[in-house]
Amino acid sequence: MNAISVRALAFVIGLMVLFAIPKLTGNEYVLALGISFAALSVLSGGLNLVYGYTGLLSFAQVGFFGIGSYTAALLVTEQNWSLWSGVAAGGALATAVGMVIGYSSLRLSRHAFAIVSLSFALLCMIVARDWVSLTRGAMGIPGLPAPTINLPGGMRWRIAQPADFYYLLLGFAVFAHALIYGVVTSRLGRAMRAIKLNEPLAQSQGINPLAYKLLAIALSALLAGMVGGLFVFYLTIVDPSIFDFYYTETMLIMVIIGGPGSFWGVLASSAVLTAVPDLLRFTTDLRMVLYGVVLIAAMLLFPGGLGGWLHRRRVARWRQPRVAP
Amino acid sequence: MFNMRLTVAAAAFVALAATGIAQAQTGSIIIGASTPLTGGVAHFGQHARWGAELAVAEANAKGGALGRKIEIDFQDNRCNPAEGVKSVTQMLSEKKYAAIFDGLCSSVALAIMPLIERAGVPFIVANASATSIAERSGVGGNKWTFKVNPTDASMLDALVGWLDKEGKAANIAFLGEDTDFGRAGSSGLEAALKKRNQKLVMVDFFQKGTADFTPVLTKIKARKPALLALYAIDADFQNTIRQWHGLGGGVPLTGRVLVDQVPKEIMASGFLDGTTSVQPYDPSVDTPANKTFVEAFTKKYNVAPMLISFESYETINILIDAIRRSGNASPAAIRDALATTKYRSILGTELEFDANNLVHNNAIIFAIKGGKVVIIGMSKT
Amino acid sequence: MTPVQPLLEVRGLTKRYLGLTAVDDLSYALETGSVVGLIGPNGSGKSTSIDCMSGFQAADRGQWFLDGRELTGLAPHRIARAGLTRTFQTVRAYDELTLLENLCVAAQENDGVSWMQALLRGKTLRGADAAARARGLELLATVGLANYADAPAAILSYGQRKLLAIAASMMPKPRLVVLDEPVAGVNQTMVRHIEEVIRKLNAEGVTLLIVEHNVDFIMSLCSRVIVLESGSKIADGPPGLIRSDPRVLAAYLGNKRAAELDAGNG
Amino acid sequence: MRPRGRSVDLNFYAQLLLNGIVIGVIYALIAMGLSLIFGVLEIVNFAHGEFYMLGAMCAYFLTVNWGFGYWPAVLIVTAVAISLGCVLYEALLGSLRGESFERSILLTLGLSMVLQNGAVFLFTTTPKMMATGLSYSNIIVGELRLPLSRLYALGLGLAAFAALYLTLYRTRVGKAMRGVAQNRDAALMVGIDPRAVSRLAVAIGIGLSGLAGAALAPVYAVHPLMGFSFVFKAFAIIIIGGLGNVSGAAIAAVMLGILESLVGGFLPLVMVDALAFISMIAVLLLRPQGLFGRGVRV
Repeated sequence: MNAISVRALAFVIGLMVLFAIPKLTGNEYVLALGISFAALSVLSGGLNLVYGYTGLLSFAQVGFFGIGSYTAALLVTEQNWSLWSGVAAGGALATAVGMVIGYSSLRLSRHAFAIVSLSFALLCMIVARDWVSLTRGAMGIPGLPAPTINLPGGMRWRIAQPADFYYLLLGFAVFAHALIYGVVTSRLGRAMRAIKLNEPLAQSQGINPLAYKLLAIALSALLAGMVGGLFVFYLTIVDPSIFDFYYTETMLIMVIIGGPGSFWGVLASSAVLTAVPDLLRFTTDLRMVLYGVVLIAAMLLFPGGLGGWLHRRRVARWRQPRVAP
Repeated sequence: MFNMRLTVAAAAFVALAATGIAQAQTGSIIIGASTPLTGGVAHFGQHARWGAELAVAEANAKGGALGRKIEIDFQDNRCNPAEGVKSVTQMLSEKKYAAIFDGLCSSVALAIMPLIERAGVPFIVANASATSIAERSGVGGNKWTFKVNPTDASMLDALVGWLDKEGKAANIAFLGEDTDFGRAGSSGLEAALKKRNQKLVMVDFFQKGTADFTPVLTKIKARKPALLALYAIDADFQNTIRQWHGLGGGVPLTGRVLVDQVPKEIMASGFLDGTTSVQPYDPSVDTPANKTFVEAFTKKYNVAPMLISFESYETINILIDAIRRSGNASPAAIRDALATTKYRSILGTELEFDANNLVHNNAIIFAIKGGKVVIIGMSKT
Repeated sequence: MTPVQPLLEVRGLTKRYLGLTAVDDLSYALETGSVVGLIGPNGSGKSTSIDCMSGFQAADRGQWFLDGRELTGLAPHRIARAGLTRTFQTVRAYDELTLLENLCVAAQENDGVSWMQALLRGKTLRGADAAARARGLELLATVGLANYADAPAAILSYGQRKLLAIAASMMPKPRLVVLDEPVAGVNQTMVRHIEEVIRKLNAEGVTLLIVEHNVDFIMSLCSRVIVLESGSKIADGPPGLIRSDPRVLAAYLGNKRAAELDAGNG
Repeated sequence: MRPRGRSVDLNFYAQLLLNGIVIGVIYALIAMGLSLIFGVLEIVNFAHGEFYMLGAMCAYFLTVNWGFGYWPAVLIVTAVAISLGCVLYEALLGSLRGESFERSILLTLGLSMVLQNGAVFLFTTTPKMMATGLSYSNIIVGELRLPLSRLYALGLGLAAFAALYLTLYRTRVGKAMRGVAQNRDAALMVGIDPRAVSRLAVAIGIGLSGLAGAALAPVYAVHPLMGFSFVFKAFAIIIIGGLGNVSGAAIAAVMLGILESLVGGFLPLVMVDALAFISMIAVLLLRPQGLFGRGVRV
């Protein structure tokens, strides 16, 4: 009980510090890293839900991210929608697409899902580049305006400064992670883990794997789409590089290092890996080589990720006293 | 737990920023540069870096600027606006940079523009080709952005003007990469042709990194256009040109053909005779300043300069010239000095920024005749 | 006299693989509260028939009903929710979850808590969870694993895993439980223990269908035995009759399994 | 868009068909190895394209820097790639077992990142051109044209397919390979060492990839990113052909090559790029086992 309240206190203080950063430092780079962390951690958190908890390897996250970005950017600039409705529409479209991909491929197998999700991400890039009348093609949509949000009480918040975007994205990230946390610690998350650990057993116990898999995909698509919609207004431009395979690699690394199926681990690794590439900018050339090495090492040495390692330790602890006389 | 780490990181950056400010008063004058050093266009980022570093080295050999040494720091942006914004934000927050250079990709440059405007640091673009950069600069709104390379539209207008004079502006097909480069090429060409009551007879785009072009080239060959406007660079250019040769082509090329990179066997065979091309630069331009540049570049990097390296070299020279005239190397003073630039290009013309902070250097129109590249004219863009 | 509706009724179940008929027109019915054995030589279609019945394989023909409700063609999870649960020949458990969690998962789809209620964690959920925990602990006590309630399932021995699987199959209070080889490969002490557990569960009103190779185990436990050969039912009756059924003897002798039938499975 | 005149029309179609066959055989060279590795090990090799790239790089340096001829270079590169395949199996893939589909993807994705970015670091992204006489010689029959280098690649592709076919059907080790692919446990029982067979499958798969790289070095520009775009298409091909079905993959590859060429002759090029993925998704939805089924593997 005590340990829990200490943890809760640390969590609240940490959150307060995060929200106080714009007041503590005017350094825009710290804010830029914070924004980057907020966006990437939502992506990796969603991937963790799909891969870490439910066991489905997905390359589609970046596609949802981009679909949300484009939808929000187009609706806000061309249809004069408000930021919230544009972002909500982006999230909704990403979710709908995610459901279609998930439903059609998961009826076959999780392997089919992995391959289809990869093709989907590649097709997104092609569509963004070449459906010029819709997406404006390779030039992207530059000069996205600073959005204004109506706050309760008739106030209007014009989001123009990096600090505003920092609050906005961090706020959204807190919401997104709270939602993910809520799911993974509930019986829904337990069912997802059950499906990952032993799908036929779960089926024999009345669990519908397809429903839970679709739930995980839909949730990750919704959050990725929405965070994409918010993120591009900070960048002021959306172009096909929003579908860069590099994002997928980064997300995967975050989940693998943090430990698939470990909520706090992935959150922590997202934070570290957002900052590390920037602290190590001098290794630019070899950064991706290093990422690759990490992936290989993780797969060879920690096949089950952090969760697998913790599990092995737990098993060892339980066995110990029974070995001793 | 991650909160703690971020706080530590934040503290570290505040400290870093503080030392940055201290340095700015006395030490070198530092230019910040963001360019793709990894990813699909890293090859160009590398040339951009080489051109810029050569210019800086030459300036330093002549005593730097205002009695201070000049430095240039490069950061990677993968040709991705998100990375571009992050890298430039970092440089801006350190407050030690006198100016920001390039971005290389149009989308990255466009994403950088609001940042440098807010920070009040001049941003000088050497390579990004999108027309919207200049449209949004100077009287277009962003007083801190300057663009040195000509827009595609103006160059293509010069090329089509010349083709029209020769009676060759009809029946042109277009093949280009589906990037801002290729898209700007097709729209620029369409616009220039429209002025002369012509239009492109077929337009096709390919994904960067496509290896096999034989299907589309066969189609173009069968369509028998008078000219094929080609907007391909890097490996794509090498693949198209060799496959066009393999298919027996039969149609001369035009557009932004990289005449300096055509394999010499193909060039010598006369296969490309009748080709015209417009480029802001070619290593073969016969001015003493260019000869010196090509020699110095080749000596330093073991490879001949290309368009990108030239544009970076010239842009940094323009920037250094402005720093020298600024008096105190403060960003604002450099911006004002840039606005009054009168710089003699190594191609011979004198350059000034127009109301949109855009330079109008001469474009070079080439032709291939008898297996050799000849410059048939320089045209104001 | 009104006919008593059987708990499970199977009619004409048929399953073919590449021209080979694994289950051929199998029909039988089970009465509520009974413990019935399903035996037969290797490849006689025992496992295939229950895989079809529980939805893990698609049957080519046939219908089956639980308490009058047709289950034919339903997905496994729907069959489980309808009240037919099963264990697997290759024992399955969620290794990374604790024993209690293993059991709670097994009950969660049957307690009427919606996804929204699960997320909002209201009273309904707390009530359902408490009930599941109580039943889980009770079942763990029944099978003799109460000491390990909070241990990960990975630490269990092979026999203990079979017990956990049996307990898990009982969690949602099913109408019928199908045990697929509950004692294959476990030692004699454990066989006796499992037998006791099954008796105890049956005494609490659970109907069981047990597929086994261990004929002695079946003979001592079941009130009725169904024998399959090459996918067809060749005998059906109390153990005493089955032991002396000539067709059964022939089937086992023909497959050189008479020893199994006669002698104990030491 | 259609050219006029019957003879022109015929020539046009014939040229498209010829191009398509060559492209298809090139795809097949890469896809067959990928399919073989999947069939025997159930591993999706994300790094497959990188071995193709390394093969091309290696061939480039052998011919341009060290003065080897085309054919010796092809032989050397193939031999090197085969040994590299053995090393790859022993060092990395051998440790994957059972339900490791996702792990195999992540592991080989990591390998692909290392090889691709390592190649960028070592060789820069500057495209390299193998400029021997071979690159510019053409075979011309009437209006039809086929570059000699493509003819060689076509020949090497067909030879590789024939060799693979003979290996799988006429040799003990090939039969063992098919046995393992069909049923690992049963293969173990009849005394086949699945490790040795798996190692050989990886060696042959990577060897084919290296061979493809060497064969195509005079056809395409050689650069570090050349394998990356190819491998996704190869995934699509092996799924269309039926996962693990080597001749299915070869047939699907040639079909896709021809289809792409014909489509490219009439529709925008973008459609060509999307074609492989769209057909793959269509095949997955309509006939999940692939066009040629999964059960019977070459």
